[in-house]
Amino acid sequence: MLGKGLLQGLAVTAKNLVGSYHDPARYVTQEYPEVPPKLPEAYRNFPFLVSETADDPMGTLRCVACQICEKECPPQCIYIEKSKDKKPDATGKPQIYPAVFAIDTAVCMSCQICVEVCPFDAIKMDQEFAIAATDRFGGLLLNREQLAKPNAYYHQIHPTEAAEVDARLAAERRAAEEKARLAAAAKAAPKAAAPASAAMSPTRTAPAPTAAVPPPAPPPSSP
Amino acid sequence: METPEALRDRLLARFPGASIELVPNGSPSAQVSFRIGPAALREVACFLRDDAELALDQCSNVTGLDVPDREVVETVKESQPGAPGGPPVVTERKQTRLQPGHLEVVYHLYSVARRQGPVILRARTGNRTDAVTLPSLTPVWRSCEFQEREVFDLFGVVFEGHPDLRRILMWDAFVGHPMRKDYVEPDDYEWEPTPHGDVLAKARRHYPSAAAPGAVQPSP
Amino acid sequence: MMLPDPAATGLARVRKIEGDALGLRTPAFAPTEGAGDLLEVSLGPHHPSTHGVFRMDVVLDGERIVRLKPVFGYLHRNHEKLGEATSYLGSMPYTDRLDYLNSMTNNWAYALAVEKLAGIPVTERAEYVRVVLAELSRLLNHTCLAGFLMQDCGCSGTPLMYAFREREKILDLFESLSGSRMMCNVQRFGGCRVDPSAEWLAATRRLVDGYGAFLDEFEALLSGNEIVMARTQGVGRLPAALAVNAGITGPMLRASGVGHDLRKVDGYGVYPRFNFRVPIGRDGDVYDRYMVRMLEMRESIAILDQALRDLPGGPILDPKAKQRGLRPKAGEAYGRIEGPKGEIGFFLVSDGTGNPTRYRVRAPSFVNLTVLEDLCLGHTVADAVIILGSIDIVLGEVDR
Amino acid sequence: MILAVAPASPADAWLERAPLLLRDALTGWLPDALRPWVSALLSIAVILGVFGLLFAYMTLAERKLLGRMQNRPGPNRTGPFGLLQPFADAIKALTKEDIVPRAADRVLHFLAPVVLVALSLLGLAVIPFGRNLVAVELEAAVLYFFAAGAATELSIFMAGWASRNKYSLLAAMRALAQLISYEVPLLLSVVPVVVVAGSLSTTGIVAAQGGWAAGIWPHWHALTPWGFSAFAVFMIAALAESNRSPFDLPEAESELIAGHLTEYSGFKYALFFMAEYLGMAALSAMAVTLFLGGWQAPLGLLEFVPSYAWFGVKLLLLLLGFIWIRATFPRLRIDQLTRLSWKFLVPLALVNLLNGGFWAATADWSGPAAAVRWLVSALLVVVPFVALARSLAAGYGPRTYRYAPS
Amino acid sequence: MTTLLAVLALICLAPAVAAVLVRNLIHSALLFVLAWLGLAAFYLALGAEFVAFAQALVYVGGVSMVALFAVLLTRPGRTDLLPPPSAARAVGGLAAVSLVASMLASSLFWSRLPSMEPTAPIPLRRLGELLAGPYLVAVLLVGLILTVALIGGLLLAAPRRPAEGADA
Repeated sequence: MLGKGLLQGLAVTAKNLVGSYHDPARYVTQEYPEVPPKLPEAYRNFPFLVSETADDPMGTLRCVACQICEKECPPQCIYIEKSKDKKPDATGKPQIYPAVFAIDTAVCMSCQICVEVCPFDAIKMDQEFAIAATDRFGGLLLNREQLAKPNAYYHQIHPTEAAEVDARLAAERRAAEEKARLAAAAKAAPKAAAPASAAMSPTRTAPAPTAAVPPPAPPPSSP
Repeated sequence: METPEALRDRLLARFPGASIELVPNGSPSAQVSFRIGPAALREVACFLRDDAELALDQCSNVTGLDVPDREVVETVKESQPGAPGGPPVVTERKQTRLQPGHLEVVYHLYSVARRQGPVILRARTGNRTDAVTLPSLTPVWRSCEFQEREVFDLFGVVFEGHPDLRRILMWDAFVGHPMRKDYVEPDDYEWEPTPHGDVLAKARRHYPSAAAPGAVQPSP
Repeated sequence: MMLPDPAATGLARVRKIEGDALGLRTPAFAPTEGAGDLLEVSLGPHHPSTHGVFRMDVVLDGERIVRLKPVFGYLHRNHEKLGEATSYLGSMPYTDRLDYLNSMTNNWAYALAVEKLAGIPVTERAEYVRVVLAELSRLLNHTCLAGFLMQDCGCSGTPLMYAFREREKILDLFESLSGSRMMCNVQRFGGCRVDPSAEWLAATRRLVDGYGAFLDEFEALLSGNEIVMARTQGVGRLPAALAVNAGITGPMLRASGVGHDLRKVDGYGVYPRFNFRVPIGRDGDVYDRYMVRMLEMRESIAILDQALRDLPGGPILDPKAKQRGLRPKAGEAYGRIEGPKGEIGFFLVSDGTGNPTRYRVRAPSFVNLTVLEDLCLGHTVADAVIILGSIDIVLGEVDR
Repeated sequence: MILAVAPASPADAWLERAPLLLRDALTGWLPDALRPWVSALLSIAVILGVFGLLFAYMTLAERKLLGRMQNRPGPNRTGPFGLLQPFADAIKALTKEDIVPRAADRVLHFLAPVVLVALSLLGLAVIPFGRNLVAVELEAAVLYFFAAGAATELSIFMAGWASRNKYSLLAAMRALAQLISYEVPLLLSVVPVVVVAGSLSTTGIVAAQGGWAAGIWPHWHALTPWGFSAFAVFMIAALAESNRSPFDLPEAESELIAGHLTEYSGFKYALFFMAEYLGMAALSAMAVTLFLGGWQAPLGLLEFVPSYAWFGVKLLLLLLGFIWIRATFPRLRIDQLTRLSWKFLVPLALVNLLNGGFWAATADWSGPAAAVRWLVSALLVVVPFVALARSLAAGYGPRTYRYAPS
Repeated sequence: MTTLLAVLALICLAPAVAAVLVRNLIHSALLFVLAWLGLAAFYLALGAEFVAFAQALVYVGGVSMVALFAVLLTRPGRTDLLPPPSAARAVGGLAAVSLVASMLASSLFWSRLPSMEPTAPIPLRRLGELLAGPYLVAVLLVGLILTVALIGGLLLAAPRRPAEGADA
């Protein structure tokens, strides 16, 4: 009978009208500024550089300016310049650090390829999305100081992921020390056999010149 | 579906005059293709579409390829007469030869009726400058209409017999074919000067303001 | 209730294409003698119902369309040249931007092509996760299409809002898995970048269970509606022979009665392990395309049920599979999957270096537009808008 | 519920006579010569005030209800629950620049919205809002209402022509085709009411609908078979006359452009908008008067509620119906729209004319004869409806789909 | 009463004269509408409500549309109509004046002018019975003429585009 479909349609809109007053499934608007959005843990926006401690961010940057992320970044929006000198990193081994590390957030599309290819877990994805700048060129180009955020912040936004990364880094550090100690012990053993007349007294963790800790094999993909 | 070799022999038997050859494919996908001389391209295509056993009624994909001129370094063995009565002296000389490039169009054909494919056809143009016409397959499969226009627009292959050969993605007044390997981007092309690397250098030339104090100065 | 069949109105214009053996050109419509002045109108590029930057140059004879030239390229970013300048891994996030409604299926098509090119095996769990993500993306796409199509028919937003309410649930799932709602960048060569957790799978299970009810309500609102039937039945009829010959793929081809679905034809991934049906239409008009997509969504729900039920354990990605410095041997490969809009394929030619020498995207929306003029001739402007809506194009994919 | 001793008759309940007492209080101290003029001005002021506010809050109600039907809140930022939204819109309309195209015919361009608003207000003069609350008591009130309504096409033509823009003239032609096509069923559906009520004056028609059969079934015209069919045709035609949902062709985005209103902006556009809503309210008010028993109460017991309250409730219910329909239905194409009028509504209204005549002729049948009378009248409605519906919807219908052999 | 009628006469005459003089055809068509409204006001002044509203409904609603459509569809698009040569204008003016004079003369001298006072308005029901009774034949005749005119119009419009079929 002509009109049956029309009445059915009216019934559906009526059901939704009534439903919107009592059934939360039929009233889905979240009024953004008042109601903050609940972001899933995996949410990612622009990257940030991880520094071990909050008080000295530039000193404890994990990044060693290996420029893998600069090469792999699809839109080429990362710009790194190596430092001339070296500074000891978390494990005490002198590493190069980035003198200039700039990400042009006007070009970056937050695809997290840089996080994926970084062998040192030095760059992670942030969750802060309300970013505004007044100037298109300088304003959106975040330099090293603006990008660095402490590991504690990383734990705050990506708890499970941060925990895994820290566990792995701790394990590597332990392995590195274990190897360093073994190397030191192996070097110290022949001297013990020879008369102990050597002047040099083994320092606590002398930099092992010979068995340099092989740079950790780049783990292909960390979640 | 019959093996590529059997199909090539059938085609050669069917079209004695045409030049039909198999092009091997190094990747594990082993999708072998047939390079067909432009002269017989449309007849072969019609045959492939109407043949009962093949029934390739869908041309799924038309792709343009640009193979630029290549410097080929060859070692040429020359034999000069050696000392009298002695063996000739063989000298090897490296000689660079310029292999002329060409434009190529690849057709991926499938059969919807018999659920088989792909059979891949390739056609080469004479060279990359003046002899760039190929017969259009739009009269055989209408799916080639837009895709051939795109190959014309981005590569510059002129399809003879196409009902409406115009640029499809670029605006009509656009000069040049962007997908060619030797395409040079116009310098003053309006773009977003990101202040680093060569882009910064280009920015300095065109947008002095971009090098304003605010932008990061690469350290000396 | 409808205009008499356009061909029978004596308005005939045959657009001659020489050498057309099959004569597949449907008779277009010539302006009748003494047709008065023809009105040249261009709909778009920012016309409210052209789904993005797309223009149609239309010549009207009174109410009837006698010529329609689609014009696009406004969103052309030369995606394929970018592909040549970027590494294989680097192109993956760019494929999200092709058909920006279905980044999951775009990624899968690209990953499949690279796996075919380099011969990379895919882990068992990843195959199932890919099917789950692809079918979720198909649900999302068809729901959006139904919303947009009804918006073009003139409903003032109601079906669109219901469609977007359901789409939000799926996007939340994608966001909690991959980190971004639409630009997921999840697939990798040989598997997926992230492994769905137990509560994610439970949330997906809840969504799938509730989706049938939404479809029933949506169909109650629209499918039986006499005005919808009057506006869409018999409009933009696509004959099966022309559909196949014009390379039309996806729901548009199936609505014309051709049961061609790559999930059955190619049997890629683990689709042969699921039993699902492929709905086909009879007339190939706008109503058939709408109904085929609604039925396809119900089939997707069936597939999701089975995939979630027997999702195996095991690694999501083989750690030794090379992603960053992938250098496939010289050669070429064409990989294709059944995307929500049709056959989306990637043709990659590699010369052994880290970047492909040719990176070609076969976009379904681009090829499906070939017959837009044939469908619209003889109809009114209001019909042309609906026919364009039923083809389901996304300009990111059309212009690349 | 303590009810003061029921007044002798509902007519002289205090609340019932309140408006009249107010009027007498205001005009009592004037010399007799001036009194009719001032009371006329007073009733004009009341009508303008009430229907002006009704228009304002109709726009808000439309956006809130549309929102709620689409699972979203609708405007709720301006004032509590968005109650100040209409005034915000008014200020926006006033401050927006009013662009008049250079080639436009300035006089007609300005005149069109003014004429449209004036005409849609004129119709309200003869509507009986309460027991004896009618602005102008006319013997041929119904004819007056439709005479005022008929001229709206003129202003749409002026708007389309004065904009000097090919597309807006084309769109004005389509709008005129729609209005003229739906003018005929609108008028035809009113004739049976006049035949049965025996008078053209609105107060007469409302009086004819007084009383309740067996205390509970009011004598409203809409509750009789022929009356229900006439009411349905009237409402569909009213939808089309005020360019509302399934027929809002002129402003359809899928059309060429925004119809004949393309060249209007600022306050003139708001005037057109206001005219549309006032037209809708006027047609609904007339529908309430003709079919839903004007200010008659639905039940005898409910007579204590003042009559103008009943009129208001019925009017609001009809207007909410308009919004409900707008939220649900897509739009008809121009040829389907005119075909619906000429091949479905007009024949139905003509048959209904016969039905009304039969109903009036057999007014004195009682007992079993009344049942026969109802049956015949019902048949006279259902049979043509089914026949016409079948011919209208030939070739359409739900389809069954098969699956590809895997 | 007579002053009211004089004012109404002016309301009728002014737009009519303006309609003749104004250059833009559309404006003149719209001015005609004003003249018809003036006529309706006349009937109202004389107490014949039904006739006034009928006049307003039929003329302002329907006939004005016909006039405007006619002006639009037939005009060859030239808005600047050349004023006819002065000789033709003189003859035209003379003819118009003589016609008006003869009509006025006949009505003033030969037939007895009805008294200016409005007679008691006929109740509507009585009017209806009159129309359905003695004047039924006249009403049916008028209906017939209108239908014939309608069908004639359709036939004239139809052949031009037979192929259009059931176009709107």
